[in-house]
Amino acid sequence: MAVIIDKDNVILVQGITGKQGSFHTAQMLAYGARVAAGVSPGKGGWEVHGVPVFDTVAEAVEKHPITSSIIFIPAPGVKDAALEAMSAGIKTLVIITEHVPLHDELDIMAYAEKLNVTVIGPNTFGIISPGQSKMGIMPNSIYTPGPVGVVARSGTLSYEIAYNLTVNGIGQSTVVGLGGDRVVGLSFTDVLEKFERDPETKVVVVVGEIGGNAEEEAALYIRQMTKPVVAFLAGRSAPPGKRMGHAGAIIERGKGTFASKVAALTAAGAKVAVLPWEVAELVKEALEG
Amino acid sequence: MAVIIDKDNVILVQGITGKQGSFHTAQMLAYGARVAAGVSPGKGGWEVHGVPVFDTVAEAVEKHPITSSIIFIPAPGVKDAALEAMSAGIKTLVIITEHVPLHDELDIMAYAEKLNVTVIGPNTFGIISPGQSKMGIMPNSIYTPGPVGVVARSGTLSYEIAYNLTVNGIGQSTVVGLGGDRVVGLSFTDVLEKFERDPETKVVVVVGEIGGNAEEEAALYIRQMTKPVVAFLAGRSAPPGKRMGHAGAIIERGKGTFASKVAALTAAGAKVAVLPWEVAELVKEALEG
Amino acid sequence: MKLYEYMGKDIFRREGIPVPRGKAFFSPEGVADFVSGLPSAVVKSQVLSGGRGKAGGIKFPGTPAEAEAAAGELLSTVIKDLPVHAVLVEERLQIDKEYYVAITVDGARRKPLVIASAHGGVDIEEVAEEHLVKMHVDVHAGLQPYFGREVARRMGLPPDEARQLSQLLVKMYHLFRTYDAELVEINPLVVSGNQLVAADAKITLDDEASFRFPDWLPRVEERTEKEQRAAEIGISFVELGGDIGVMANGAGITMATLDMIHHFGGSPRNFMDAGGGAGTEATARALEILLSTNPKAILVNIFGGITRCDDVARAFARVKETVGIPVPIVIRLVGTNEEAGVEILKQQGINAYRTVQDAVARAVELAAGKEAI
Amino acid sequence: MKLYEYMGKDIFRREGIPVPRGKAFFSPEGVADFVSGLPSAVVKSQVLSGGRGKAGGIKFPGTPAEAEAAAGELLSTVIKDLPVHAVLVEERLQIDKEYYVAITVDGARRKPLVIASAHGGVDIEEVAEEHLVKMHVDVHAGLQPYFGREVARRMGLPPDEARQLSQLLVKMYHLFRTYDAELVEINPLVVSGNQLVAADAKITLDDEASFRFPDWLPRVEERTEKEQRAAEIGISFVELGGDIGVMANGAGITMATLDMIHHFGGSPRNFMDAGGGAGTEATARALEILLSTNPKAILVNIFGGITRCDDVARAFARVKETVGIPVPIVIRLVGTNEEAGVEILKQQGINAYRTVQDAVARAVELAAGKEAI
Repeated sequence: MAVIIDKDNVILVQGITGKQGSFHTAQMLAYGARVAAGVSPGKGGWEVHGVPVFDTVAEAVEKHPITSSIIFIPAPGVKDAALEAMSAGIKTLVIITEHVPLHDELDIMAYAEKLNVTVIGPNTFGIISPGQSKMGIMPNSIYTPGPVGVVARSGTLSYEIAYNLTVNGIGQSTVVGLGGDRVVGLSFTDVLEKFERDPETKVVVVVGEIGGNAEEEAALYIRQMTKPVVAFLAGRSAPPGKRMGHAGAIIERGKGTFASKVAALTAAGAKVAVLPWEVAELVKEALEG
Repeated sequence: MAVIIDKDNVILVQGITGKQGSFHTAQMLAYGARVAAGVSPGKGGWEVHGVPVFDTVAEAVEKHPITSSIIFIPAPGVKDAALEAMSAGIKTLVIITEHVPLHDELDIMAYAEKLNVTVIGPNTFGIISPGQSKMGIMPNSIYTPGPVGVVARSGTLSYEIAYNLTVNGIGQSTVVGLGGDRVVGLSFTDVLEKFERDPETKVVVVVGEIGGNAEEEAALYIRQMTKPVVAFLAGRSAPPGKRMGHAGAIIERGKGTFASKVAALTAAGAKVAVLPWEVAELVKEALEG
Repeated sequence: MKLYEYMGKDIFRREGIPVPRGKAFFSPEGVADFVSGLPSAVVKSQVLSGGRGKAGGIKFPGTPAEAEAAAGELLSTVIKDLPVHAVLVEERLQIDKEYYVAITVDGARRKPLVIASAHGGVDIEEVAEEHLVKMHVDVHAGLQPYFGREVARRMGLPPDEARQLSQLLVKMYHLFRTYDAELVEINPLVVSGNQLVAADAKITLDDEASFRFPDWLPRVEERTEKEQRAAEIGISFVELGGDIGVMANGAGITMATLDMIHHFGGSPRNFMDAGGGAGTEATARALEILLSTNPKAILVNIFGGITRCDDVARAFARVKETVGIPVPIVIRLVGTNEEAGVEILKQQGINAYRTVQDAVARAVELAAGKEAI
Repeated sequence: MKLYEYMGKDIFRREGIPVPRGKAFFSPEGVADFVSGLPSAVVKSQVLSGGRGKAGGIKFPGTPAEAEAAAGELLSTVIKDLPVHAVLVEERLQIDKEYYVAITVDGARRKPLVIASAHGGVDIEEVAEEHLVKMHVDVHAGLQPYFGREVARRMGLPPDEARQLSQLLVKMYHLFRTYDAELVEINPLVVSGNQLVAADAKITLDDEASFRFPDWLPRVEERTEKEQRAAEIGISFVELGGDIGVMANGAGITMATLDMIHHFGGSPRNFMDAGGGAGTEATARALEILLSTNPKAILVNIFGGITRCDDVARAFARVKETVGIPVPIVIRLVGTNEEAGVEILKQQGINAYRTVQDAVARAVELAAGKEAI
């Protein structure tokens, strides 16, 4: 078992003929993910790494039993691609693209809410259920199946954490990247709820960072969880008031600070690590406890 | 029992301080309908026939256990009023106003679908469940409780039919006016399904007219119904190609003609009356059969 | 409100939808000059009804002088009872293919509907169902480019045309929504040297939204003078040609009243729906319109709901006292404020009927010349 | 992109939001002339940071000549490190009441959020929670007039002001959506003789949507020259002041890398997120920016995902071979195409680390002047 995607997941790649779409289609296939079709307007009839390409999502879903789609379209076309996938009936959507306009994200999320679609991203590394399926740009080699659910705001940081777990012999049920933008499809809480219900997941790792109040909100739910939670937080040393890369990471007036997040998570019963290599140890303790 | 509204219906009147809103609030109160509150921007604190007036729907629903709203707002403000009611959580909406712009109707219906709201109208006489509740502009005196469900496109024509039933000693469970516009909230089929499920309704009367294909579509559902259906159709003598009052009543190229409607309804097992006074007789036969 | 082709193309141009070079003329003056700047020209009479080509309303002049002559000729013709007040002079397109595309409202589904076909250039009613592409738009999503690509795929268009059609549909939908259109139709949508071009433009705007039409948009009037007078007071009026003047309140009941007149062997002079809560003033003016058609008898069928019987009765009293009612009149009056209405009429010597069949039967008798009560 | 007040008010004017009569000046010339047409005037320096009033950036001249002098004075000042390039000269409003109103995006709810208060004119962060009205907008409904009436009710406004606020919010929302705004804020929204007037205008547009900003809108630049160079190649760069130059791929991992440097007793010179799949060219230019800050050592922490290790390695090879890398450099390299990347670096004599703690510890040692490997 796993959350959101498992071995029955049949994938569509939107933007499959582009550089990233084509490269990561090969990586997903190499991982064993079931990539059934791709879409690229005007390129219907092509093949990319043996995967058939269609002009529209409607045509692809007509001809293949697609369950989810991953989007590698340049930012200005992401809203169009996302609405296309949703209106064609796709219920799980992973949007890798970064720099998607904020208002396009608002439109995408409103439509996803209307049609009950799970959106991962935008600006995410994606999602992987090790040994079952992968929709994303994460390296194939750093995961192994197991009992730990991981949910992260930030991509590379989650690789570091997952890699550390794997190196220490601890596998993952599913690793989910929420995405680094101000508006993304899932919150920590949304994913924590799924992990809480997933019988295979025994411990959950939350990879957060300074800025915003997503971790503080997650803490409210963590209080009610039966499963142990280990959190890692980046940004302890960040100077206040500076914008660090993405919108989440602004520290202002005592909100979203490192200290407030540590306090909220600790009070909720989570163990908080502040160096990446501490996570595996805390998880091991939680698994054994 | 009845469909859509019954004795537990608690009504809000939007546009209660206007001429029509005020007049029909009095009529609804006289009928025994539970009109709990009214809305009229800038007139919060007023009373109309003893009914308290609020500035916004949100305030009214905060203070009264409203279940439905009836709109008497001039056409340009109907979209605003309808979206206000829906966003405040009201799930049954009756829109009396005529001349509502078509695109506003599209917006209202899309939002109603999103929020699962039942919309009656626009351009309707409303809905009455005799002896229980009334939201509309129909005369109070012409209905009596009983086993016949009536659904009509056209207001006055339905009065004629209901009056004839009452005069002949046949009561009604609920009388619903779909509304005369091209885009309205309910179809004949939507209401027929409710009557089919309502234990108190024994026979259903469909009051239709030439133009459009609403009656032909209804016929598809009537085939599956267990309850007898009597239909009345107006427009047998109408000349082709003339626009008769509202958009529904255009006859073109053999579609939506009197003959095609009669054929469809008859084939579906409905009895079709072409003079108003024949309806009561056919209903009586159906009730006895 | 239906727009003339030249008005539709003006709007297309504003919205970035490709149209041929062209200009509307209300007199032949200047046509030759304009045409001399075009490789070849077409002169099209501007009428609201279809089939103007078959009616001789489109000319293909060989020279600028011929074009000016053609314009003059068309501007002096009458097509289907309507004088031609304008011609559109356009560059004549090379036509490689003809498609059809339209956006309208599907009332049954309560959504905008796109209809398209690779078989354009003919009456769309004559195109076989399997050659029509029909797709509904969710107004919450809007019409996004993907929608156009899917329409193009179902039409079987090649990639470059698909890309153009997608852009075109996004613009058509924008027009459809921002101008309160009931219909935006391009037939034919021409492929001319690899470019999609709107060779015709048919736009119908929703009259109910006229209060927010742009100021610069001319108003187009299609009604007869009597229908226009009725429309001004919010009443639907259609002339039919029989001898019984009819007034009722509500489109359905009015149609049913006409049916009943026929049933009793009579013949209605008109359809008049005075419904929607018309007050005394509007009802009086409606009655005057009715009288101006010189019927042999008048039948009034009012079932008061939002319309109030006393308002209606007062209108009849007023007209009787001022201009007079010189023909036999039969009034059926029930519903809201019925007693007050009946009383007012009684004071005018009019006995109102309660039962519709009695009233209709009596009106038919009176029109047939049987003695008055 | 933050807009200057005068730009925001230009947009307000286009959208029909009431603003005081006013004009932006980039030199004092013409100010006296303009002010002589106003009953009384205010001269406001145009800066992007808050608190310009306390910093002396707002003047209330008594005469047109004084206004021109005030403009000249303000145009030669520097507020919070930024030279004032423009002043806005406006009619001075009679202020009866001051409100606050803003539209922004609530990321947690994924919806536009309207924030309003009857306690305006002060820093909104200082207004008590119970005096704030917060309501989310459903983009499928849009912000309709009723929404503004409900905001006004919760603010406790009288009917006429409620009506005006409702109209104002509809227009603000239209602006917010059509201009891709992150924030539209009016503080104070002034009641001046029964009229609501926007006395200030704060608009921040979403940089990610800059490709569709209107052509006439000037671009406003707030970054330092190095940050600007980094932004041009799609890289986030913030100067911090320590001695270890840092490059990593991803905002989170970069912050974590800074944390680890602190953990080992070091001090980072900068934040540089070279993530998002930067190729060889962008990475090479990012490294050059890093070198231009003269760090004592450089720490590179790459965990390849969409970023490919061989691309990164090739960038280091290129810079080393061309401009050279005159400081000690520690590279941690794992993930996509790791073997190829490690091999390329080896040919340059650089041994890549696999484990982040070893790499960070080593970089801190090197910056502290401990001998190189």
